[in-house]
This record gives sequence, C-alpha cells and structure tokens, in this order.
Amino acid sequence: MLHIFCPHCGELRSEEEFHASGQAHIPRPLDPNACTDKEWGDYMFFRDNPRGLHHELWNHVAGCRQFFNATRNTVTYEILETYLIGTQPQFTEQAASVAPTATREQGEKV
Amino acid sequence: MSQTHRLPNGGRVDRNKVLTFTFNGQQYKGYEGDSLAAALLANGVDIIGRSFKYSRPRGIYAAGAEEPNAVLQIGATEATQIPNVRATQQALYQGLVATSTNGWPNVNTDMMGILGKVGGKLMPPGFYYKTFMYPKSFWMTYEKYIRKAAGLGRSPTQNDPDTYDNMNHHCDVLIVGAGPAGLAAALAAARSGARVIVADEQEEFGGSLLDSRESLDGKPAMEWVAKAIAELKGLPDVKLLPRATVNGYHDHNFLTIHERLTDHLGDRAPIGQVRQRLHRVRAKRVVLATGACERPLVYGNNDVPGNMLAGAVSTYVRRYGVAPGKKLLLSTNNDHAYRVALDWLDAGQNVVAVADARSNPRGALVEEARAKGIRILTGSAVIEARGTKRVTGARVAAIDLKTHSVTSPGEWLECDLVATSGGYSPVVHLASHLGGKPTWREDILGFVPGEAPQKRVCVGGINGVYGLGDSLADGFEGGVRAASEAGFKAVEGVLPKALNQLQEATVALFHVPHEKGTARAPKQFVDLQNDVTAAAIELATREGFESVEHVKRYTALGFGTDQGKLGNVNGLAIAARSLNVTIPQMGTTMFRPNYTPVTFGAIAGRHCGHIFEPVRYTALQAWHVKQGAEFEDVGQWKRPWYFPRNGEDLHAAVKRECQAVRDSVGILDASTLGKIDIQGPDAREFLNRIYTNAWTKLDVGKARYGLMCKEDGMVFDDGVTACLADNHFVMTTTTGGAARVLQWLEIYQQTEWPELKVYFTSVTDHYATLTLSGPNSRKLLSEVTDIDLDREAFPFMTWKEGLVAGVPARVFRISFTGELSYEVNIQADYAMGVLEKIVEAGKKYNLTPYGTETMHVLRAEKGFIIVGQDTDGSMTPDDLNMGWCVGRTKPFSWLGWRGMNREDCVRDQRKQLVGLKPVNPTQWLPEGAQLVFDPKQTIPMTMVGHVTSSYAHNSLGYSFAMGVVKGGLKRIGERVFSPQADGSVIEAEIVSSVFFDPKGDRQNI
Amino acid sequence: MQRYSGFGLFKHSLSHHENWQKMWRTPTPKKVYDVVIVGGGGHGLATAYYLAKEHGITNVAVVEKGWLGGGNTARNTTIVRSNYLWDESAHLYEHAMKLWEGLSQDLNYNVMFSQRGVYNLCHTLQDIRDSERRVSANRLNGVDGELLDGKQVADEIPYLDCSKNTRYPIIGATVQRRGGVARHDAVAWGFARAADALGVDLIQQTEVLGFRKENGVCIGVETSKGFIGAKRVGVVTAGNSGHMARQAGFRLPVESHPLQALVSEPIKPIIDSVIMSNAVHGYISQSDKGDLVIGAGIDGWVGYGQRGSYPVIEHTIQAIVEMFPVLSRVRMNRQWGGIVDTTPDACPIISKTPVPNLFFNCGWGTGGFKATPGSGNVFAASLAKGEMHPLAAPFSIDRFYNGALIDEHGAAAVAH
Amino acid sequence: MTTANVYQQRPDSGVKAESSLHHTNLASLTGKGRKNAGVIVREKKLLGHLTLRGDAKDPAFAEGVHKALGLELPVALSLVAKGDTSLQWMGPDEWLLIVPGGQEYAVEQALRAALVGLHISVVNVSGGQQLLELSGPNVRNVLMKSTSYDVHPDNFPVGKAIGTVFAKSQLVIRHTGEDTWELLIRRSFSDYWWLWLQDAAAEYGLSVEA
Repeated sequence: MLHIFCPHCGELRSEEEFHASGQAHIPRPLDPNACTDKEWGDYMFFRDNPRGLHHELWNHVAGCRQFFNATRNTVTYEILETYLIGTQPQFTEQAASVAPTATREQGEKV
Repeated sequence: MSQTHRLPNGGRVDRNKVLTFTFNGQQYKGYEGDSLAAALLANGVDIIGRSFKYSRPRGIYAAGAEEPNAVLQIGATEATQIPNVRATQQALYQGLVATSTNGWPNVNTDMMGILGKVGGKLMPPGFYYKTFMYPKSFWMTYEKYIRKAAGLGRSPTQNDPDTYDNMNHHCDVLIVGAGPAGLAAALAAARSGARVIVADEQEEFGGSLLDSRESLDGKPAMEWVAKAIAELKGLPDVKLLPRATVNGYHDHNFLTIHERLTDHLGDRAPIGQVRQRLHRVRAKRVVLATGACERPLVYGNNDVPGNMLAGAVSTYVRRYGVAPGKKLLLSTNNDHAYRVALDWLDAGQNVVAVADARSNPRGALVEEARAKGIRILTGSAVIEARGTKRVTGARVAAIDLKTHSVTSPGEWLECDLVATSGGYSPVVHLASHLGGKPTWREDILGFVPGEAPQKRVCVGGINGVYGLGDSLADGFEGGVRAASEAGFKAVEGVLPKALNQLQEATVALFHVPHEKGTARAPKQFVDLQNDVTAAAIELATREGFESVEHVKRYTALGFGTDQGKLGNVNGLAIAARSLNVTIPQMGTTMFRPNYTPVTFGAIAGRHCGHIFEPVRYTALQAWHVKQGAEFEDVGQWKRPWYFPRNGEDLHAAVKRECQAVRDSVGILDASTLGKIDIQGPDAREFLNRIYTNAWTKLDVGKARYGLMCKEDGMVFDDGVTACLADNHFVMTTTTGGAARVLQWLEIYQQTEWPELKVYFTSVTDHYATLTLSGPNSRKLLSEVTDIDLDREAFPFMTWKEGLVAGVPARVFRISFTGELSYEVNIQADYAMGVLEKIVEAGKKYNLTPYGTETMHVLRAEKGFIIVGQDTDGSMTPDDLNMGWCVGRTKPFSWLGWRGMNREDCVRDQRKQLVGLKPVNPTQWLPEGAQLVFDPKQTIPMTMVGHVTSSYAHNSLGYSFAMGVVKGGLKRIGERVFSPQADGSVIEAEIVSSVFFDPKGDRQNI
Repeated sequence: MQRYSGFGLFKHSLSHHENWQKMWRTPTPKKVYDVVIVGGGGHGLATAYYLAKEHGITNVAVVEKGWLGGGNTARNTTIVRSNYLWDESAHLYEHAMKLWEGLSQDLNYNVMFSQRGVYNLCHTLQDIRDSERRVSANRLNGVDGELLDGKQVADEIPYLDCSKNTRYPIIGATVQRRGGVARHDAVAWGFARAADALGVDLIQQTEVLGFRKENGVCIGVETSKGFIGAKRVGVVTAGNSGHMARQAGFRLPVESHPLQALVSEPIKPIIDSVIMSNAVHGYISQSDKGDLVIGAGIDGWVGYGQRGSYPVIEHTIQAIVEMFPVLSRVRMNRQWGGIVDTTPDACPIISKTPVPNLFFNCGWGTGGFKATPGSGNVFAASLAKGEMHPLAAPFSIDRFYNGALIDEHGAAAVAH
Repeated sequence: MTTANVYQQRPDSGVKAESSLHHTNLASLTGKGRKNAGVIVREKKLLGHLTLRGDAKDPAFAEGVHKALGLELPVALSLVAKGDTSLQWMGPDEWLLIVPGGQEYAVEQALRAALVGLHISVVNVSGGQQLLELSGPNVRNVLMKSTSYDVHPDNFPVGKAIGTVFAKSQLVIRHTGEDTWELLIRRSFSDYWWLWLQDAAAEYGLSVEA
C-alpha cells in the first residue's frame, strides 16, 4: 500500500485516503470547438502510460479533499515527489538519469 | 502404551500438564508446550497422511513452517473445522481433534495407495495435458474424479462462530523473527527509544535458540532470551507479538502480520475473544531476521516415514523431549547438522552413522562426533531408504560430486530414522515480495536477498550469517542501523559471548545420484506435498521447458501450501544440472505473499455481515420502518421502495400509491438526492461550463433543470439547481451520483479553472427533503406553512423561504411526477417533527407515503429520465430527445459539447429514447428486453434497441415503457418486437415518451 | 508432432518416460519472416498457430522477451465466458467460445476447458435490469444465457448466502452454462506446441527493442538478438502495449494497471461453478487442484510491477466471506498481480496502426484470457490478408476519435 | 444585491429535534454498560456547524475571521478552541466552525459582515453532522482497529484534527484530551458508525454517557 505525502496536509498518509485520477498535466484545449475529432480524441483518451516516471493526479479524498500531482515510478512504485497543481515536477524522465533515487521519503519524519 | 517416544527428561514442555487429544479417531496424550507434531511423534505415530498424487504414506518431516506432509484437518465441530493445519505449527491443547486429509479407508491401509503404485507410472508431470481428451464430452466426468482426489482438507459447511479483526500500527522499526539476530536487533532498536514491534511465528520467542546446544555467557542460551524479553517488555513503545507471522511485505514498507490469538487454546475462541488478528503495519524500517531453513537432500524413497529434516530431529529431542525413532542415520553435506547426531547421542539414543558428502570434514562438531565414537562415512551419502510405512534401513554409498555418480555399491545400514541435511536456505521470502530477485551466493550455497524497494535491514541467517556470535552481532548492528535510519540515536550495548567454533564449508549436493539414473531409480522426492520427483523435473526439461517458471508450472513444484520452502532450491539445482547451466543462470521464481497461509476471516476482519459496508439512512428511517416499508439499495442508501398495506404485493402497493398521487397527494422522502451548496462570484459561469444548458439568465428565486455530460458528450448526471442569491446556488444531483458530481466539480475547479471563484460544499446530510406531490399538495401544505402558495406568487420552478410546521424551510416548487409538487427542505434534525405534522394534516387528503418505485412510475408517465436507468453512459442529450436542454450557442465550449459533436455522435440512426406501448395493454415489456424490427429473422438477430423502464402497474391503466430504438424519434407510430426467452414475442408501438399530461398543465396549476 | 493419448502415456511409462520429445524447438531466428508476432503469450501463440493452420503462412516467428505464456496468461484467473452486452463484443467472444469448445482436440493438448457455468449475481433492481438486457441480447445473438431469480440461485449454488441478512441481498443472477474455466498454462503450451509443429519459430528470451521502418513502413523488429525482418508485424504484448507503441512512435488509448488475484490453500470441492458479483465486488471459482481462485478489480493507478495494493486484496476477501461465510476459516495461500492494459471502453484494440504493416492486438483489460483462441484467430486472419477480419474491425483505434465506443464497463465491472 | 442567501434554519424552541443517533436511544443505555468500560461514548449533538471557505493567504481573511470569532485561523491539521467554540482546519481553504447549538445563524452573519467583499463561503451544515466523543483507556485501540492513521500521541497530540479513512468510510478525528477523542460523523452514516464502534469496542467494554 502506497504512502503518499499530501502537500496540503504536510504528512504522509496511506493510499486508502487517496484517489488516483490518472495522468497529470493534460490541459483542456482552450478552444475545443477548433479541435478535430482526432485532437479531441487524443485529449480525452490517449495517455503516455510510461514504464518509469509518471506524473499523475491524486486527490486526498478522505483528508483535505484537494487535488495534487505526484511523480511516481510505475515500475518500482516509488514516489519521488508530490507537488501542487499549477507547479512543475522536479523529477522528469529527462532528469531522471542524473537524479539520485530519493533515499528518504518526502515528508518522512526521522 | 502412552508416549512411547517421549524421552525421560528434557524439553520445554510442562510434564505436569497432560493434555488429551484425538488423531484419526484414536486418543493420545501429550504435554502442554507440545506442538501437535511433537505429540504425535511422542506417541509413535508414523503415518500422518497419504500423498496427493501417489497416495504414498507420509510422516512428519520437519518441525516448522516448512512442513510439507503433516497438513491436517482440525476441529471438533462442523462450524469450527480448520483445513490444512500444519501439525508442526499447531500448539497442542486439551481436546484437540485432528484427522488426516487423504487416505481411504484410512491412512494406514489406503486403497488409493494401490492405485498410486500401479498408476503412478502413468502419472508423469503434465500427464493430464496429454490425455482425457477423448471423447470430447467426457472431460467433465474425468474432471469430477480429479477434483475429488485433489485438495487437502475441507472447508467447514457451517458459518464461522468466531470473530476476527484488523489493527493498524505505525512503528519505527519492525523486527521480523525473534531468534538471536532478531532479539539483538530488537534490543538495539528499542533502547534507542524507537517504536518497535517484534513479531515471531512461533509459540515463544527464541528462534533457533529454542533447541540450541549452544550457550551464551556460559549459560543456556534461553536464559539470555528470557532476559532480553523482560527488558523489551519493560519499554513503553515496544510491542511483542508471539504467534504472529509476518506474511506480506508490501510497497512503501507496509507489512501484514497474522496473529493467532487463541489457536493454542482451542478450535474456537473463548467467549468474548478475537480468534485471530491481522495487523497492518507501516514501518519506517524493517529488520528481517527470518533466519535460514534447512534443505533436505534428495534421495530414493526419501518420503517414507522416518525420513526427516536433520534440524527437526534436534528440535523434537531438545525442545519437546521426543525421540522420533531409535536408530539414527544422518546424511549431510555440512558441519552444522552434526549437532543432530550429538543431540541424539546425548538423549541416549543410537547413532548408526553419519554419511558426509565431503571427503575430509574437520570442523569442530565433526571432531566432537568423532571423539564420541560416532561412525562417519565420508565422501558418501544416503542413496536410498528402505521401508514402506516406516524406514527400516538405508543404503549409504560413496558418490562422486563432479560426475554426479555413485562410485561404490555401498552398504545397507539398519536404522529407523534417516536425518538429512543439504545445507541451509536463507528465508528470503519477505525480502523478495516486491520483486527483488534473490542473489545466489556460492560460498553459502544459498540465495540471499537482492535489491528491492524496501527500507529494510537483513540480519543473521537471512544474510547467510550462521554462527551464533556473528548472528547476534549482525542483529545488534542491524538494529542500530534501522533505528538510526528512522531518526533515533543508538545506545551502546554489550552482547553475550558465544563460543566460536570452526565451521567448514558446505559442499554442493542437492540431488543424490543413483546408479539406475533418475528416471529408473526409486522415487526421489523434491516437493513432498505435490509429489514432484527429481525424475519429473528432468522430464520437464527434456520436454523443452527451460525456464524455471515453466518447470515449476509443469511439475507443480512449489505450488503447495508450503510454497516450496524445502523443495525449490533442490528443484532449481536439478533443472540447472539437466540443462547444463548454473543455479544463478537458472534464476528463481517469484516470491509472493503470503509467507504462510492466512485465514480469510482474519483478512476480512470485522468488515462482514451487517457492517460489511456502510448503510446510509435518512433522518426519516425510523418512520419508514414503522410504516412497514420495503427497502431498495441505491448506492449505499436504503430507500423505501414501496409501502405495502394489508399484505399488498409490490404491484398493488404501487398502483395504489400512484393513484393517490394523481388523485390527491403523496409524500416522498427525497433526502438522499445529492445537494451541493455553491457560492462565489463565478458560480454562475461555472454552472454554464458544467451543465449542458444556459445559466446566465436564471434569476434569484428561480430553479432550472440541468444535464451534465462528460467530455465525450455522454450524459452522466442531472438535477435541478436553484439560484438562492446572486452568488449562491444549490444544486441537486442523483442519489447515486452525489459524491461523483462533487468530485467532478472539484476537479475542474481545482485543476482546470482555478481562476473561477467558487466554492462547493455538500449539504446532502444537512437537509432533509420531503416531497409533497399531487393536486392537493397546495392545500395540504398551506395548512402547515406561512408561505404564500398562490399560483402567481409561487409559480412553478421557483422557491420560497418560510416556516413549515414551525420549522424554517426552503420550499422548491419543482416536479418529478408531473403533478403540482413542493419539495420541502429543512435542517435534518427537525425532519421527523415536520413529517409528523404534515402527516397529521394530510389525513383528510389521504396523504399517502410513496417509495422509489412509484416515483419511477410517475416520472416515466411524464417521460422524465432516470440517469443510470434510461441512460448507460453512451447517450447524448440528443439521443435522449433532450436537445432542448443543450445550449448550442453558449460562448464557452462547455463540458460535453465538443464530444457530442464527434462523427459517430451526430450520425443518423443512433439509438434514441422513445415511449413504447405494448399492443396488448396488459403485456409487460421486461426492463432490459432487446428490441427488433423483424421478429422472424434467424439468430443472430439485428437488435435495434432495448427497454429501459417499463411499468404495467401505474396510473394510466395500461402497460407502457420507455426504451431506446435505432432512429426511434423518426419512427413514432411504427412497431417494434421483443422476442422473449419463452419464445413469445411482445409487440409494441413506438410512441412519444410523454404518456401523461403532455402539455404539463398539472404541474402548473 | 508426437501425438498425445492415454495409450501413448502407457507406452512411455514402459520406458520410464525417457523418450518424450520436446514440445517445441529452440530455433535460431531467420533473417526474415512473412510475419513476426511480438509477444509469446496465449494470444500471440494462438495468432501464430492460426496463421499456419488456417492461412498456410508458416514462415512465422513469435518473439518473446521472457518465457512462453509468462505474462498475463500465467497470471489470470482462467475464466471463460462470452456473455458480453454489445453485439461487437458478444460476437468476438462467442467466436472464441466456439473455438474453446474444440480446442483440446484441435491442439491434441488437454487445456482442461471445464464448462461448469458462470454466474453473475444481481443485488439491486438495476442489476436485474442490466442483466435482463444482457441476457436478452445474448440470446438474440446466439449466446446462451439465463436470468435466474433469488430462489433459483440459492438452489443452484450451495453455501452462497442468499439470506436477507447480507448487506446487499442477492435477488437474482445470470448464468452462462457454457462458460467456465480452463487451465491457463496449458493453453499457451498447447498453442506453442501445435504452432511449432506447423513450422512456426518460437524465439524465447529475445526482447523486441524497436521497430525498423523504411519510408514509414514497418519492415521488421530490432531485438536483443539483432534485427529480424518481417513483411508484417503483429504486436500482442499485454501489459506492455503502451510501451511497444511508444517504440513505434505513437500513443495508445491504454493505461496499464495492476490486477491482483489470489488463491486459497487446496481444499476438497466446495465451489462447483464460477460466481461473480459486481456489487459486492469479487469472484470465485475452484481449480481442479482444489485452490479457490479469487479476484476482483484493478488497482486505480498505472503500474508495471506485477503487484498492487493490499486493500484490494482485503476488499476482495471481504466480498468472498460476505458471499460465502462458510469460507471464513479457509486460508489464503498466495496472491499475485498481472498488468492489464485498460481502454476507455473496456474493449480491446485489434487494429492497424499509423505505421503500415504494423498491427496491434491489445487493450483486453481484464478479459483477455477468455478471448485467447478467438483473438488469435481473427488477428491471424487480419495479418494474413492485411485487412481487419470483420469481427475485429469494430475494435479499431479509430473509434477513440470518431466516438464509436463499445462500452462494456457493465460487463467487466468486476475484473475477470 | 445579496451575495448569499442566509436564514435562520433552527426553529424556535419547542419543536422536536433529533440527532442522527436518536433512533439508537443512547439515553436509555446510559450507565448500563460494563463497569470500568474501556471506552465511553458521548454524543455531542445539535451543535452549530459551519463550513467556512476562504483564502488563507489573504491577511484580510484571517483578520476578518479573528474579528468575528476571536480565534486565529488554525494551521494545517490543527484545531483552536475558545469556550464552546472551536475552529478546525479541514483543508487549505476550508475550516469547520463548531458553536453552541442556535448560535450558528448569528455567527454566520458576523462572519459575513467581517469578511464582506472577500470571496468566501459560509455554509450551515449543522443538520448533517455531529460529534461523538470517545474517552477511556482503550480508545486508542478502537481507533487503531478503525483507521490506518497513526494515533500514537507522538504523531497525534492533543489539539490535532485530521480527516481520514475510518472502517469503510471517512470521517474527521479530533484529539481533545489525553484519553479523549472526537469523531465528526455524518448523519447518514451514523447508524453504521454506531454499529461499528459497538463491535470494535466489545472486547474492552463500552458504556454510554449522557
């Protein structure tokens, strides 16, 4: 069971308190009516689905009811960071090769 | 004679407490402190079961979790049956009733054994894939017999009388295993002030020290254990869990512990006690001190009762004071196993010989054995054992490890116990649960934990650290490390002194060769529980199975309840040799939870029966019950379905309720509808974006119906939203959709349009909603309210505030029945009082409570949809003939607009919602029934739609339905047909979906 | 191919089973094949088999990065049924069902297809409506199905708690009596052996690293053992489809989620059919070995770790104990996870792709095993002709653009 | 123009009011449980509950709240109280204000007056939720059976309040005294919570206090 740092509550919480809401950073096209069916289909249905770092949207449903983003490795399930909506991740696929693996969970009180 | 094999003294059993138990109908005696296996051995019971495939007699083989054979049925009553209990892990209690799981008529004379002997040859691995295919129709019959023969114990057939629960923990350090390394780690971690949990699967802490010959600080090792436990118990944040197996190591350091609270007391928990508890632990650091498990050697007839794991012999002698035989022959490839011979000798028993696969062993224990005159045959191994129901002898011969061959005819030695040790396998199970591949270490001939995303420290045997002194040091150091990684400062500690003895390396021997070759030699078992032999593994590789997973799956190696604890490494070694690769090249299979099996009830905890899931009730539930309502599950809610009177059935009650609403007035508890308070200057704009229709011009005091679509343009919820003030709205949603809609609003506000200033708050529970519906609703309501209900003053689709039955209320004049209706919203605390007053006042109007079924009928008569019943996530507003609710010119491209304009969504001939009127007015179209234009076509038929709602008992006097039909809106007046399961066909006319009061006059009166 | 039979078994027993042939060869890859199938699971092996058997195309390689049948084929709960709601899926799965019914004989390999019946329980009035809709559609599509009332359910399924005291009382069920279970490994091995016998090269331990294109057209695959040329390439890599698509330069409407399952210890027969419940959320059957085979839903996030979260296991077992309280004392032996490629409409993608000569068969979500022979059969036909088989055509990627989705969420709400 | 519709929702005294556990008739169970029960339950019912939303980062908002209530805005996961009034952080822009029953209307008006011109929301939710106080030596065990949140005092000191999963639903737990905790329960789930607590506390003994 995942242990997720809620950036609003400032604590690690059990996965049971959260709801996963899919890939993050998929902005709704500003002018949907200008989209072709293909572009609209891409927006609605097509996803990166990577093996590796995934930026995804979570909702702390049982806690503060806020959405936030997480960068998670879809193979090891390690969560490298959680961050606020509207901000960008520090860990990305490009930077991953140089970024050290997080040795300590975000928010872990030690 | 009682306890024939009990030694005159020794062991940790309490000889003053004699316990009586039954095995296969016969009564025996044992002592408190015995395991069931120990007690059976004490009584000289050799055969405890029959093997699963060949029905060979089997005896107790091990002393712990790795036991493959002694898997018994326990339980004195039907309801308390427990299948597949390992006798080695079951504490003896007074009155214990155990039986074997296989064997007919009994385990000693098993008829299936004869079949096994004859048929055994016909049952190589995978034989069932190669046969039972013809004739085709016979498989189900074959299968019935295969199923009967398979399986071990049986499930009870009555409900479990016991309770179970879960408990959540958080700790800094969880220590798995309370042997020397685990206890040392626990002391180190606990002294630092960390929150520590120590869990161990055995009845008491101590691990290998429970039967060790070794001393600490010159005293018996168990004295140190007692001291350590006492110290740990004295610390405030330390939890000690004996009889508690850590079974699963899940992601992010979440582990589960299965604690058996009362299994040592009986098959049923004492009154008021929980039988088993599943602990859910989040640990900052985990110390794995799970030790190592002895491997047997694989030789001919190694399954005959009297063959036993070497270490198990020591356990029975030293811990339980039981000698599982008289004359011991030990076959080993390592030093450590020599302690068995020494223990045996100390117990006054006869050691026939030790066969050591090494050519010139010189370790300390070897020398001690030599000095005590034990005969040691070097460069040799037990090739095969003899005996049917008990070992009577074994042949020891010289072997060549390089060529894997027997180099001398050897010698038959008379013995009744063959103890075998093929080295030690670190218990890497938990360390591998997250997919970490264990790594092979040639120096210890075992797999140690590999890399894994686990925040853990491995100590002691699991690391291949076997010496007692080393193990303690490794444990202590690991405990310090774990605590410091969890943020605690380590405290110095002094470790007890252990005697460091010279130990020589183990030699690689897994499968003992036989002159006849593996295929023709007496059966050499690798996995005793699944009857997998060395020959089977070789055959699998011969047939082309090269991957370890293939071999495992083809032979069933490791698929038993012991999950191959004894056999996996040996099987791997045999496969590797026959494929001419090394063991690490062969790799290992995956380890998955559980380490040992866990009771379903313990996992389920208290979440069963009436608290399986929450039941939601409205504030009026007690009244509904009093009225005799029948209830319907809607999401988590229980809603009154109908209110039968005088033994009415559903149809009669609904007909009466419908009529009452149409003729006079009815009352419905609508409190379950979702209600969301919306405030903020951008609330209106938000509604514009989220609903399909326009909200710009809705004045304060008015209410409007709206549809919500997903981005794909498909309807997913609906409801009425009212404007309470310029920046203030209250939205209603469907009962089942309430939470989903709130989430939907939040996700768009928080992630897509954070610039819109608007807040959403659920008020579903705050308000109770009473709907008065029917021509007399105005009259009735006027008697209990100060609100001016005049038609002009309070028109349709508006709301007013005022007192109802003395309670401040918001009253909405909206209608789901097509009748004059008022929805009264009051703070839920006061709902019952208001209801009672309305009911009192309503007597003279025959005020009739109605349930969801009547509500459904009445709305269907009006053609109003129910999202989720008339829609299925694939329907646009136009499909529902609700184009009037689509704001085609709204400036912002609202949710769903783009989606509903995709190519397939705007094509002709989509399925559209229409009314359906059976040609025979008494015929009922089943809800869900498929429709065709041509009922005479052959199967597969071309289906053109289906019935979504259908009501034979209503206020109209004839059966009617709603449904979707391909191009239906242009086919009004045409016929459709519904072929039924019984061969009949129901014919219906396609009509408008509004059956009643098409102009809507009645709701406007 | 060495023919299997009871007599053969007897004959081999006389020579101590020392003379059994290999079930398949271990060939060295050729330079070029008519068709390369990427992925040696059940669907890929079935595709190769039907290419050879029904279309005479034997110059075929199946390239597998691990071991044959080692992905979801080895990890599923083996349920076979065809009672899907929509015409398109019902026809596809029924095509598979008909092949299942003769598969052991066709392959000369006993896949232990056991038509013991699959029950879907109804707990709410809407369940009844949805069930009637599905059964009615099945019947008119030529798929067997019955709707039972609560009493019939209680009579047919011993030990199922059909009392009113449960949280969601059972008020009915649908049953497809031709549905059942099969032995998952045997399906892969049977297809592999039969395909190999027809000349198909099964190349294990070889990972496809990319697709080579010439003028935008796929001409073969780059593998860990070098380039293998192909006139057409079919990708059937459940749990890896999104990743393979990225190698080919496009995205799919697919997300890969963990799907967990578990088994009890083996016990004597107690569950004689397959029973599933959407509302209580779990399903159960019993294997011939005696294990109770249990599963439920997917984990809610993308995951390639072949494992999921513990609460899913908890909820599943709670559901089973709620349905069958007598099983409370039975013990869970082992749990595991597969990776399922889910699509937005819970239906597969069997399709051409933006890359000519590269075909994908993926997105089976939780329903792949039951389709194995049918999927392979229509995919083989599509690869052979270069045009999608009529049963496969509705499952094109295009539907995610034009909106012609085939929404089977109802039929697959509990993953199976 | 009015930005919000606010009205006195509570009737004059004399009208019957029922808490969400009314049907369980807790009053009749008072004093009937085991002596020295490990868990004591007490309803704190019919209080005024207001959900307050606003921008925590806007000093004007914090000042306005202080002006109206005399309370500082609590920071994440905390609770401030004065007399019978408490203000709890529920989320980065959400607080729960609990006041003595009947005061909620006046307090809402005071808040709105103090926060006029700001984008805020105040919603009366008094009818939809109530507090259930648990006290006694075994409360922590019952909580540990029910939630995966860490209720050890090191992590959950007095004054902390969190929203979490509890059994098969969600609620707010408030730690109000060494052995005293409060559960904020939703009306429609109350019956479930009551059944759950009785079951979870059975082995420690449960008693009801008025």
